[in-house]
Amino acid sequence: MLELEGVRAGYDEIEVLHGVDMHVDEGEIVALIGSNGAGKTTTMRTICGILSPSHGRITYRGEEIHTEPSHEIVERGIVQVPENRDLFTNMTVIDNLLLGAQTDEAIANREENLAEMLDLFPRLEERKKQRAGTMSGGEQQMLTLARALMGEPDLLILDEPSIGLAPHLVQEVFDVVEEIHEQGVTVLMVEQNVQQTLQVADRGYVMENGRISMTASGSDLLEDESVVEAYLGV
Amino acid sequence: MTNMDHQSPERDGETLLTVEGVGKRFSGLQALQDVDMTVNSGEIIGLIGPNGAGKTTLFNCISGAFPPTSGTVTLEGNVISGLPAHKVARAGLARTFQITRPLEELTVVENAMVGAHIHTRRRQEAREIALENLEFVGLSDRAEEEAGELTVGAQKRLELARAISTRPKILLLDEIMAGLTPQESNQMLGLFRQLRERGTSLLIIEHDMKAIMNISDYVKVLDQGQGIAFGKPNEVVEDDRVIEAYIGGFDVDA
Amino acid sequence: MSTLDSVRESYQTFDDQRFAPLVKGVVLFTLLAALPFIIEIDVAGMELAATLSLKVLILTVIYAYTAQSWNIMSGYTGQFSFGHAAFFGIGAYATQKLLVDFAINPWLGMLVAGIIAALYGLLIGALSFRFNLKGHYFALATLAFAELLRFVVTNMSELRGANGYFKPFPRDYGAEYGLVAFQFQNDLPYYYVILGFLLVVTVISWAIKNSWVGLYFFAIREDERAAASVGVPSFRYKLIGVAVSAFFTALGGAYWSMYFNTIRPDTVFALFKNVELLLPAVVGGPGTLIGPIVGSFIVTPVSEVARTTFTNINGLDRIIYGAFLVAIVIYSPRGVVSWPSRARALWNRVRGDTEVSER
Amino acid sequence: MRHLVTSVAPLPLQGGGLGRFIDPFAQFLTDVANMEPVLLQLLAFGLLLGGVYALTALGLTMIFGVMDVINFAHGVFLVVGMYTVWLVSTTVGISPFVGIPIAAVVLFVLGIGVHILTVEPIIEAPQQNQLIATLGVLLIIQSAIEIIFTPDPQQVELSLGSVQVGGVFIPLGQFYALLIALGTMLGVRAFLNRTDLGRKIRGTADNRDGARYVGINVPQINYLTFGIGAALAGVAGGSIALFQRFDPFTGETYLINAFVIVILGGLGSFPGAFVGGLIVGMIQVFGGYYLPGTTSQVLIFLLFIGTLLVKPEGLFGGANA
Repeated sequence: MLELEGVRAGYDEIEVLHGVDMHVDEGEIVALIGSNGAGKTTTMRTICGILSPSHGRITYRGEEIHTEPSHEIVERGIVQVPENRDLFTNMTVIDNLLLGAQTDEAIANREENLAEMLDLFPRLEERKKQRAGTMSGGEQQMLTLARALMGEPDLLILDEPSIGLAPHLVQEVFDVVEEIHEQGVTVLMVEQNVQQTLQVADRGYVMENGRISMTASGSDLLEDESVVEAYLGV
Repeated sequence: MTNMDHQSPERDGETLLTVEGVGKRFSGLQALQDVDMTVNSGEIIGLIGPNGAGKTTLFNCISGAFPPTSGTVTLEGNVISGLPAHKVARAGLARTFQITRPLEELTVVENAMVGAHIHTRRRQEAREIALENLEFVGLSDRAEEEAGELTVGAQKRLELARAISTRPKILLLDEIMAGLTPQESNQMLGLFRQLRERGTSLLIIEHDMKAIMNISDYVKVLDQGQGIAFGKPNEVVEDDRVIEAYIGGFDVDA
Repeated sequence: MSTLDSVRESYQTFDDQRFAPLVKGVVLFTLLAALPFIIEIDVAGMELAATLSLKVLILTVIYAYTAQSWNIMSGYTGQFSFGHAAFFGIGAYATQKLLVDFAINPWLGMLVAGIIAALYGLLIGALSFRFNLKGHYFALATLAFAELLRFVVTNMSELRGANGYFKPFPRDYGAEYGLVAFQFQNDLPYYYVILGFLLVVTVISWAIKNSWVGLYFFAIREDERAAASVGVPSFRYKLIGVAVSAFFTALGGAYWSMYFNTIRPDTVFALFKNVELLLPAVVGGPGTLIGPIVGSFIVTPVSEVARTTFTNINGLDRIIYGAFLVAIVIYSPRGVVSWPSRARALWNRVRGDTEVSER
Repeated sequence: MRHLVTSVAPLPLQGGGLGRFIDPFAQFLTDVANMEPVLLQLLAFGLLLGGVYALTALGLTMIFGVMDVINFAHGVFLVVGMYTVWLVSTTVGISPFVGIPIAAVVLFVLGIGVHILTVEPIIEAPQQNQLIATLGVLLIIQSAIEIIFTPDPQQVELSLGSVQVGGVFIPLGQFYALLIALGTMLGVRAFLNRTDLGRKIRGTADNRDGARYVGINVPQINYLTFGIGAALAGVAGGSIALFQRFDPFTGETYLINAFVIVILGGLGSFPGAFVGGLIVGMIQVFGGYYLPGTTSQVLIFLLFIGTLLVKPEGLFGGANA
């Protein structure tokens, strides 16, 4: 479905990704793990057209997308929950959700999806007229996720969806991800919460210093010594 | 629990830096809460913790980027918390940044000279100090290039050279090895040891666990803005709370 | 190795010498000093003076001078001032006020004016930097401080309101035409006076650039936080930058008031004056020593020649000037002084040299 | 009393020490204590002027909010609006009220053209470059108007007269201009709050990266915003032309005051623009009455500087629409 081949990218003259190869198949949950600064977020940003790669190519359903601007990539059905959320903080919850729908299809089903989201996240229903910036971190994270779902993604990219959340909220996020996946959405996620992530993931990639250092099924990675090593160095 | 006494008698040297009950609140978010730690002269202390644990925030509170909302930081007995960054630097504490901040359109040697001018207004003298430190980090052959054109690895070394040109008593290094090749990381570790031999204390944030466990005398672990462990590297990695903070899972959660 | 390469190489050898800046400066200023005569040389029946009069040269050097002064603050420390007309106007007004009402010699009056402008600059800087104004907000604040003066002066009878000052005759303040009176009966001495001003501010700029002050200025411009982390007191040095820059800009205003016959709030404090004063530096290359001078020789004659050429259509000159502004910021955002290196990069790319970076 | 609302001829302030600064305020306070009827009249003038001022700032604040560009050409966009209304009413003979929407369309097209040619290519460049580019545009358009229509002041032939309401004199030209300003502001507010495009514009102003993540075509929003901002200047200019003479250089004062209003009210804030417009309008009207010459403008700048320093986010800072 999505394939990265030899992708190199970075900021200004500083290269962060030194050739990333990975792929995501239809219907999978794929996890990308690795320590801070390994280049996970840069990878996510490059897939979505926020950054453009200097070398290599990214294809989606067989077509090259790495030269396209972000809005065309969203048009193709790839939607991201960015790491720092990037919510429209001065706008209401409803406005944020409505802005999530940009493709013709998503706009056509907008009202329906909106009702569904408010149903899925009761907290958002309670605060729907509130400005997004005034909500708690957990609520904001829910909103970011719901906003992305309003875009009716075929491939949902989650960058640290549970960061800074209380444990019970982390559980809630993972529940939602599984539910979305059951509805047929392919998921690519970056997470700090390695154990939880690898339990739900079909496959995982470990990233180190701007390259993929290993890949295996979620359960295999979880038992792999080197994962523990990657995080604790023991 | 290895949250042992910071002033344990087995630690050598005099107390140089003391962090006492430091907390930092950003509109509604408690980024740091009641953090205590000390660094003695000649020590290398590793500061670790998962993403968002508040490590860089603690660095910023110590180095004067912003004042802590509670608690105090003292350097050699003088309170430095609340002082602007340039005064903290002049008091003998220098730092590097997680995302390098080279003075891009200045040359490499000029970057280091900015640090050296803390001691002298004479350009020639500052240049000599700067070149000496560039030599130390292995950048002297690129002294006349523009700093913005260096690779990440070289920029990290340049930041180190710039910081040590102020001849600090203590050096705060924020993920200086992230993005370096294994050889570069090894060289960096060598530089750390040499700096310690010169009497400079180091407080290091690092994600490369192998490196940090290898080099640190003691390790301080932060999680969600609070100190959860302090101790020798081999003790800390055995700590359940530390493992849980890194690998996650709810079954062991408090 | 081609001849071009060997020429470049020998230039490089020269450039590495310690005396190189001195030689370059002497050559440049000798050339500038000779300009009034060069433009009169008759080449194949055409002389440059037909279009490029001495008056245009004087204006060109005035704006080179003000841009060089602006550069000290905005080019070096990176604090973009859009209100230097405040200092320029203070220079003109204080000099004339002291001259007309108190018969104080303009050379002395000019220094007083410079100090007043520096104090005003310190006030602007202290407020803006304390409250951490940046980018657009800082530019707008400096503009507001300049516009404020325009209306204050317009409404003060002590400063003759909207009517402004008319420059007195030398005898009115007990002098005769000549250097002491700061008044001459033809333009040539005026040219050398402003050239002298330019020389002074250029030498001072050079001295700043080559001392720790300049290094601190540039460090502040590049990254204030990084600079502070190694002990640069940025607030204090930004204030130094503003004060020095304001002082020299005021001297430019003083010169203006002694060269032209009248000053009014609508001329020396004009909204557009803010742009004219800084434009050569932006066009030439902010932060460089030669940029403001080169920039002024590009910008000012275009404006002046357009004005004298299209006298029959009032306004056409400003259309040309406006189009020129747009073109220059779009095609040369880093200033004209970057052209040689850009040309070299292009040349190298044409030759297939892959080492050269894109920038 | 008409001179109160047009710009006052600059008369030098009479000497007289500190008294000249205190006396006008003392006079004002005395009038307030005596509840002088003139106050009501001034209030009415202030409201009439302030409403139109708010409209002149609206387009500027939108462009500033969405793109972070200070558009110095905004003042001359107002002037284009004035001349458009004047042109259609005097040469073609169409009512100036019909001329105003025409001015909006003309400015919309002109705005998009200016954006594509001069702003979009340097949208990532240092801010001073955008500033100088829009200044260049200002010069070009201003001079073009000067060449085509001469620098002489023009006036829309429209004698609407005035009405008295409870002793307060209201010139109808200005009254209609205020109605147009209020109507336009409400319309734009509804557009931004209730339409999809409006929501996208607000979203882009709020968080550019967020806009890119959800799939908004940001460059397209940029040029549309620039066009709409210019169109609003067209409506504002056209409304001013209903009651005031103008020449190619009229835009300068409006531009400066529009900056003041934008900063005073808070970047991108509609209620802010309205309140800011009223404040500037009131200061100008009351200042014009009590203070000599153009001293009121000094007050406006002091207020401007004070706001920049103490609350640069403005009175309604952050609040979007």
